[in-house]
Amino acid sequence: MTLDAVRHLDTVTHAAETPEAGQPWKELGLKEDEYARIREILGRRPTGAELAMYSVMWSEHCSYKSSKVHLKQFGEKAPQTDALLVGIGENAGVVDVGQGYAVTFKIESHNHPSYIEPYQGAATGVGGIVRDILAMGARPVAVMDPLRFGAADHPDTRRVLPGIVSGVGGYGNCLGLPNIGGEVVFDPCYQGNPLVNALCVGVMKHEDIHLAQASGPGNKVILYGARTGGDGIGGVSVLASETFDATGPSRRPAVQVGDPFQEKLLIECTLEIFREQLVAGIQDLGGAGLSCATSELASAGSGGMRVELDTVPLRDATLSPEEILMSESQERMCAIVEPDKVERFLAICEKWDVIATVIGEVTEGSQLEIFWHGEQIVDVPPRSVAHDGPTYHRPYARPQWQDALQADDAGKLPRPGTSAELREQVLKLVGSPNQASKAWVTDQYDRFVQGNTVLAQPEDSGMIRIDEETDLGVAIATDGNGRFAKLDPYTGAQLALAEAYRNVAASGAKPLAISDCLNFGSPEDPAVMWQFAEATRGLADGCLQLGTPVTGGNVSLYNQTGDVAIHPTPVVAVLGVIDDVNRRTPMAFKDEGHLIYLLGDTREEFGGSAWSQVVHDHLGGLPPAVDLDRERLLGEILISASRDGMIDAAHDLSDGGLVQAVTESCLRGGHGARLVVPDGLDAFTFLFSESAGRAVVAVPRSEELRFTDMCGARGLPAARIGVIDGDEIDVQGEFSIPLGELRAAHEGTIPALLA
Amino acid sequence: MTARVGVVTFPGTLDDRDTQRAVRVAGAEAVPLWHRDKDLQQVDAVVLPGGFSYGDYLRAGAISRFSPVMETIIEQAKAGMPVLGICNGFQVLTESHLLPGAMLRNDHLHFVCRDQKLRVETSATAWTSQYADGQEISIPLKNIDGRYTAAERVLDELEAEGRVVFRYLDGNPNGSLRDIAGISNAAGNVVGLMPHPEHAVEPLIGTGRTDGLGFFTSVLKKLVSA
Amino acid sequence: MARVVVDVMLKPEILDPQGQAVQRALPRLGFDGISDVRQGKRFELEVEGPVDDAALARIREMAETFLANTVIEDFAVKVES
Amino acid sequence: MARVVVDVMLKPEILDPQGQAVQRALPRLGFDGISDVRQGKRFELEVEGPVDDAALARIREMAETFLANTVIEDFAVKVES
Ligand SMILES: Nc1ncnc2c1ncn2[C@@H]1O[C@H](COP(=O)(O)OP(=O)(O)O)[C@@H](O)[C@H]1O
Ligand SMILES: [Mg+2]
Repeated sequence: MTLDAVRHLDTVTHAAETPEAGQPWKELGLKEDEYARIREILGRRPTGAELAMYSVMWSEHCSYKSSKVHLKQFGEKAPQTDALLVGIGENAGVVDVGQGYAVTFKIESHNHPSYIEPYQGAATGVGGIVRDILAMGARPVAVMDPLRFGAADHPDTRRVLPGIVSGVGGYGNCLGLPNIGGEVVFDPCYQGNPLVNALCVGVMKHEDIHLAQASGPGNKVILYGARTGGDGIGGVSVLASETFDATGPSRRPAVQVGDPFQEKLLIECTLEIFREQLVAGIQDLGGAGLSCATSELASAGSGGMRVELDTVPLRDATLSPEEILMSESQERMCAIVEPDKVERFLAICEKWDVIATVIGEVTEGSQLEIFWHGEQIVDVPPRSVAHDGPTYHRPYARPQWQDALQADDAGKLPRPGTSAELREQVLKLVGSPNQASKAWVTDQYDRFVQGNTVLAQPEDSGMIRIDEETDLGVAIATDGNGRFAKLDPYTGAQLALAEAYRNVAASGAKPLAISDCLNFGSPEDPAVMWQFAEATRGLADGCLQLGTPVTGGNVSLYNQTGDVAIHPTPVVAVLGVIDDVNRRTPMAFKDEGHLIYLLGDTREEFGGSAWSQVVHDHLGGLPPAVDLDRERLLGEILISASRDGMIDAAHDLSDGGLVQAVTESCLRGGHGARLVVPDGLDAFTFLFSESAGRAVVAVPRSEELRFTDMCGARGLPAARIGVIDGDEIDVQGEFSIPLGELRAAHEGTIPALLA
Repeated sequence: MTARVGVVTFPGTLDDRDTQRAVRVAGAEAVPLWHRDKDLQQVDAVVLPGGFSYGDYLRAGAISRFSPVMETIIEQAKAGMPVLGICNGFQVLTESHLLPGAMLRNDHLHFVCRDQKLRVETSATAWTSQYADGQEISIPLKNIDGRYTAAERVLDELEAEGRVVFRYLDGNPNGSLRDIAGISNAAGNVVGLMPHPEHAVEPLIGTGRTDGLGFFTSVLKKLVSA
Repeated sequence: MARVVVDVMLKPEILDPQGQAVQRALPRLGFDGISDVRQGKRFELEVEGPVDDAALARIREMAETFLANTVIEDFAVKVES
Repeated sequence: MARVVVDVMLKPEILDPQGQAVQRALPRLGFDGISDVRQGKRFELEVEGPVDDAALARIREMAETFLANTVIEDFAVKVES
């Protein structure tokens, strides 16, 4: 659809005079009552530009209209904590990590664009979350990328996976942000809907926290960064046309091209601006572009703002005002600056070759007013755009099939009958795409840049030193298990939380807070809505119990092909602090003779397990039981043991169970293990069960007594299951597998699939 | 008086702060240099750090090479000042013709980040005197345009003159000709390499090895004894 | 054996950071009078057999589905004379 | 305003893994009969003023010193008709 350049400019006056003029609200995705509500708010019909703003800001993506009634629980059930300096509602939450430092982190999705244009979709996903973190006043210090793809051997995975991975790497590497972790999961349910979630973490001093608000009449509004272009404009083509055919125009996919070099300049420039304390408020431009930034800044401030849209630097001079307001061009920021600081602000931008323009100012009033060639085209209460979007109480219902799914118990699947079969299944498991080494992916990410990476993939969590003097550090892990969540979304969300929590604790850090990305199917399907409601309830309850507040996150809905939704996939990121990174606990078994202990209880739990998937292609039954008090105790033990030097390796147990964890620790350390099946367990359950709340640790003999005493006194089951020794994994009385054979199975799979 | 080592920041440079840290860990003073300034602030040596200057658009190092700071560095390098180019810095040095050859996209077409084993082929440069000839070290490697190439004649000349300074061991990570990881100019004051010594100077960080520290102590020794 | 060239360029409305970087560098190098630079890819294909309409149609399909992502790129197919 | 195109290709003796990767993928996608693929860069320059011999000479110099690295690449300058 082409833009009709001579179209009459729809000014506020014109809109007031032509109440009956037809408007394409439907084509822009608004419901009839939503359009009526806009007219009610304004007391007239909206102008084209106003309609553009409301339609993008009231979209599912920006307004959370289907999800916010459920997300409320994260605030209502928030645990008491002093750690949270800024909570949900800002660009990202901020956590106090001590010594005057604050950390901000958030996870977001870029699923749909990444399917259409894998490289750019993933790249701009990283770019967007980095700007969120920057906007809080923090220096971004690391990124992570939980990814999910269709079946590993599906031909389209060959297109999507390498594109997404090089997009994540191409952008993050070029920005100079170490990639310290993430996930790679394959499942046919993600075939047409890969999940690209991206996390960024940033560090600042308490006094450097910046908020997105525009106050102080007379303060200038400065747009800086890339020029605005015609990319990623969701529904603007609709607005630009006078007539609409019966079927409505097709929605152009919103794909943008990222420029990581520009973003790197934006980061350095912005940090220098922060250092000189030149901004009164700041906001990144992401979804909904200027519509979002201006309305949110004004709404969070005193309300009044006046913008001259003509001054926005353009890449394409033919853009209409509606298009400028809706453009999602990347690498842009918007700052509120006191008049006497503008000159210095612009000078710093010039130093970094960043284009910066004063586009307006904060006014006394309470309206957001936007002008185009001297004519007023927007006159709205900003809060009505940014915050008073619709709220839906969408119907939800436990799906009919849930009972049958849960009744299909994985415990009834045929188990290996002989030691030889057991051995074969171990090799199959550690070489299966989901359990195999992800080095093919992670070797494409710079994990060393900035010189502060203490731990990175494949360690349980990524750990970054944030103070060179005191060796203060933070650790983050992200986890999610769609198979568990499909079997039981409430428990599945808690298992994701528990796993990420356990990962952080295993590396020696104390978990403090979480961020989450909720990836689900269509909210218009009551079954999906039920999954969503259950997962958020599970997460909120879990966070309350673990004492880790939700600091922010993101919701991605409509991840489905036709009527078939992806598995409900809540992804949880847990942030922890470690006062001295020297006492971090790595996962590698590297000292022969050290004893291997299994912490926690092992039960016969195979529902949703990797074993059931790899060996039987089965999904059914119940996921492992969750005991968050036990998770907390396990965490405390792991942290104490690290602080007191009682362990020198730890690895959490999750998908694949014990044999997977021991294999990873052995391969990483280059040493084998001799294992003995503990009393009361059969070898199969010992090796493959996925009971939660467990970890393996390596204990030097000199520390054994102290360690077991501690576990005994605190009531945590600790079973001595073997010793680090030799160059094979030997399960007494069952089988042994040379490390070389394990390594070939574990490391060969992904490269072979993508070769 | 401590030696002053300049560390250049181009737009898009990433490892400048790490390199400054490495210089400090080695006991010298790190002096930040800005691409737009011709003035080198009386530094005794210069490091061009890694990163994606100008986004590596066009070709890695191609745009940075024309910056004002490079005018002076090219002049000073020819006059004997020690200059080290790491990764993107190496690419800038070849684009500036201070070192021969060129860098191409890795043969496997992917960015590669890994702990890389190298052999120090010669200790006779300003940046390697603290290593033994033939010493094996491991330092991080991370790049996508790291495939060193030059005409056969040039390669033969480099070999004959002992100017191949580092060679990849245990597998060539990018298809570089003759496993070349780093080279020097004829005088030995200008050295360029793809792997990152500045990421291997502290036991806790990165790979947990300090094999890269010798680069910085080498130049320090040379400057102090000069 | 004939050579067919496929040129792939970003669509005009799509940001071209590489072209921009080149353009911004030119004045500094003393080259003025270039008002815009776009950077794209050029594929040179050596075709076995005759380059008839059928072959060209196949190459166009290849460009459309593989060499270019038409969400963000345009392409042009030319037989090299 | 005239458009000048600069094509930059790796020299024939230099290994072109990008072109090779494309070529290897083609049969898998059902495209046969392409015996070689080389991938290079295409620059489209919008030139202000007339594209006379002097302008072309300047563009050739720009290609030689900047757009191409002649250690590894060849280039060709064409005025777009
Ligand atoms: N799943 C979630 N859990 C907690 N907070 C959420 C979640 N999804 C969104 N939020 C919060 O809602 C607010 C708006 O989200 P979003 O639109 O993604 O932020 P932004 O505009 O910065 O991109 C943010 O504060 C975000 O942290
Ligand atoms: Mg934001």
